[in-house]
Amino acid sequence: MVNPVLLIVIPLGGAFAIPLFAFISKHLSKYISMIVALAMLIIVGVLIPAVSKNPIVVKIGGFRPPFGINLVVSPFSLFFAGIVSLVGFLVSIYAIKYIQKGDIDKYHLLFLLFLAGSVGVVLTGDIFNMFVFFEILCISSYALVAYNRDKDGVEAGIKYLIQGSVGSAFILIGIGLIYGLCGSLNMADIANQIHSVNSPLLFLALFLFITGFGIEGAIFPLNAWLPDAHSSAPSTISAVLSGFAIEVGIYAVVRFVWTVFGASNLLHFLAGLGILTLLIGELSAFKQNDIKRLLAYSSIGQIGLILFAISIGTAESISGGLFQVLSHALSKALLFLAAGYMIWKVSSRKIEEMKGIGVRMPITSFCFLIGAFSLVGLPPFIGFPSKFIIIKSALLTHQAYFYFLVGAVLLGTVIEISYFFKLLQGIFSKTEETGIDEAPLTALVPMVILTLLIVGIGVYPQAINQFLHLASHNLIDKMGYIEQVLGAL
Amino acid sequence: MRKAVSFILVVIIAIGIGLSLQEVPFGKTKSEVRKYCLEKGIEQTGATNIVTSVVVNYRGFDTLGEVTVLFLAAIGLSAILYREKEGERKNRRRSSLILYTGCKFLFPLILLFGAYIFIHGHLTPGGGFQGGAIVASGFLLVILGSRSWWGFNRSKMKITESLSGLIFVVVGLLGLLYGGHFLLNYLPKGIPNELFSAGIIPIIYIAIGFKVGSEITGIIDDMIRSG
Amino acid sequence: MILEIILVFVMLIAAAAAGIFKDLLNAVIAVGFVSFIAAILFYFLQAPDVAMAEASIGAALTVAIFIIAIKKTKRFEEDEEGS
Amino acid sequence: MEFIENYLYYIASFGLILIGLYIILIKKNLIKMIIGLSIMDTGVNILLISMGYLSGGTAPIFSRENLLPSRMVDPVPQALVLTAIVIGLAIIALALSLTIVLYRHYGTLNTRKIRDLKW
Repeated sequence: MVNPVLLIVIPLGGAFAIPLFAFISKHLSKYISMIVALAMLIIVGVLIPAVSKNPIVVKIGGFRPPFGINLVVSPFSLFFAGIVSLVGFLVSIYAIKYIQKGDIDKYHLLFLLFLAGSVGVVLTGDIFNMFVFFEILCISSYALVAYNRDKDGVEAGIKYLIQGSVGSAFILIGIGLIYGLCGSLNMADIANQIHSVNSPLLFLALFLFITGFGIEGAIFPLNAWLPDAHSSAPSTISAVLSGFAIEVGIYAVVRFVWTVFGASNLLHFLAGLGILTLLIGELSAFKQNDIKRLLAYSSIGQIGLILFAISIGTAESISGGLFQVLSHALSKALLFLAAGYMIWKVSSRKIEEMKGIGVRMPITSFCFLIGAFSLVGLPPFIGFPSKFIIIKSALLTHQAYFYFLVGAVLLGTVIEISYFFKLLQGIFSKTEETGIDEAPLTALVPMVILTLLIVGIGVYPQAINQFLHLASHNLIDKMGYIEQVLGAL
Repeated sequence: MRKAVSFILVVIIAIGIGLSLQEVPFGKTKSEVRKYCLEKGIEQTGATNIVTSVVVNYRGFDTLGEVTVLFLAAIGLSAILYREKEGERKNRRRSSLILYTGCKFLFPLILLFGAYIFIHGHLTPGGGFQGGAIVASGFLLVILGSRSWWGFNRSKMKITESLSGLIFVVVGLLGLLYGGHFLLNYLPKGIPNELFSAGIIPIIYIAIGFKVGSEITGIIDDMIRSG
Repeated sequence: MILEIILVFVMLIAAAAAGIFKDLLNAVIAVGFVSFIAAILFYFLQAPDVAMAEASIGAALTVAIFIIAIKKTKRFEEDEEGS
Repeated sequence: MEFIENYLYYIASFGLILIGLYIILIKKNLIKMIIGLSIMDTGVNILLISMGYLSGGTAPIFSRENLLPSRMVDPVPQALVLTAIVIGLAIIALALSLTIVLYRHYGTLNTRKIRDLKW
């Protein structure tokens, strides 16, 4: 039996150790980050069977839950941790050759801490601890966005930083208010007491939490930073930012709305917000001629879809939303990784310059194609079952409001199809010979693995369906959560 | 226009907060956690400063994260300010003899004071963060007042940083090995109010003191060097 | 009590002044002053640990890094045109 | 008078938070915005500490005999604020370093003048 706390401690320890290894060789650090991410993936794999039976509550320091900090490893959080470590591992393989400029040991260190922060946010069961890990996630992404130190990157980094830190200050105010009202920081304990507290302050606190985490989760009015940050970061970082960082933000919002506050009357509002985010993202993506900005806006659209799916609020729609999280993480990571080497070879981010690259870099472009098809939701790729479940579950609610929103989802999909088609047409058009060749092996391996996963799960979605059902029931079952944490005396 | 909108927004938020804050009366904390920590604190952790026992033991995981945040900021800052050609230093005015002598005299005292603060973290107010910050301010004084350019070795500083971070992690992991809980206080608690008491708390706080001191010094040094 | 009222009042004025000053160096000193008074308030609120941290980190080191950054960039805020 | 006694620290903390927020929203100079962030952080810290205050309480340190646990202020918010102060320092340091690099690139700190850096 592995202790889940290792999932957080191993990357932290690896990050602390990297400066020591850097005295031997700076190039050692890239293998360390790969090995650490692999170790995390293995731990998640070992934990899955145990957690499927019964969620694990880890008491840090041996103090019982409301008094000490505890981690709650439920299927819902383990699902996110799995995505983080899977995408993190593949991206760290890709980064071996891709990151060449600057202090590479510092890049890998920041990357490991980024992973640690994401896993910490999803596993913790304590609101202040979540804030701390959220800060680790945010601060490492501010630094990583500006890693190239070029004009765009630094500008995007500081923009992101200022908006993000106002959000963190909001979260901290919310934590203060909650502590004043309930006298506790433990999520389960707060959830237990929150119904006895009836105060406008509670609403204010929830508003502050949604704003604060929504900035990282790129919910509509709060996503001004995202296109700049995702497009100017190094492609590996765009892949992880789009792949799981915004999903972790959504996780935090969902955790607060569902588990801590139990604010089910807010769900219609969140669903509407999700659809608004979806339409804004897809419409903005349609106008772009910068490949990474296009992908970044498309991430906003997908996040809107995920938020919508989870906010419908039935068990099936939540598992559809989680499926969409997985599908978005895999497809968007693949797209950004493939785009990374395309941009590298063409040395431009403009779509017009990408003409004919499909012939020069066949494997990369093929992977890009699969990623795009999957994102749009074509069978037999992973995007199809996820979108299908979402739409089916929305229609099953038999509410006119959701019918209307499903129409908006379909409209968004049509826009998505049209701009990806435009992009792919450019990539696969024929042009004259240029000196462009295929990406190196370290880049191809993660891309091919992602492609295989996309096709594999797309053909056989039952493989993860059961786990998703567990996860979604776990999210809905608030009383069960409280019992697991507080009952574990 | 923008000013007016922002002003109105801020005023609305202020009124909303003012109306709703009546729910939490000032000076009447009612937390269960508070009661538990204060009543069981000495018995469970052995530290007479309950804030320290909360920081290092009850909420030690937060502290691990917090140390990481500072580490992260130091690393991120040096990655951002990194320049291909290292350390071209401008001609800087040499400090006067009086300043130099004063710094030379004060520096060890400040270091001693900082060390006192973090070694006695579990007994008196203060601890790793405060002590580390005081140590860093001592180094700041040296940077400002020294006649020759930075008199300290950066790579030793990096080793200190990494090792103290690893000590924190390893102490926590030993708890996992020993009693099944990460950051378990597995060492004997000793008699409260004595220097050698409180189990792992002084060890972790000393490690934090070293780490915070070297990190903040590193941050200041990187910023000054960045040209 | 009266001392606390005066301190809070001065602190809020200092914070507003930090926003108004055109000379960034003055503004930073005002921020340091805010932190320093906050440290005194923490002491009144029976939080000596936090008071020490705020005094050494907020009032001293933050101001130091602000001043270094101002030295590396620009000391005066430019006049705002339009709004 | 009683009103002031009850609300003094809330006024202080929310005053600082709102002043900080206002500076961030209004000012176009980057260092000014970071100053606003720092003021906001201080305000949040005062809020957290005042949430755990007990009228007439003592500091949560058993430095003398005959100190009663029931008459001590809450140690938990103090621990949180220690964390928050250090995190604030980290964010400000990172923000200032980004500002320095930005100034190298653009030669100005005015967000209006920096191309499409608008919020």
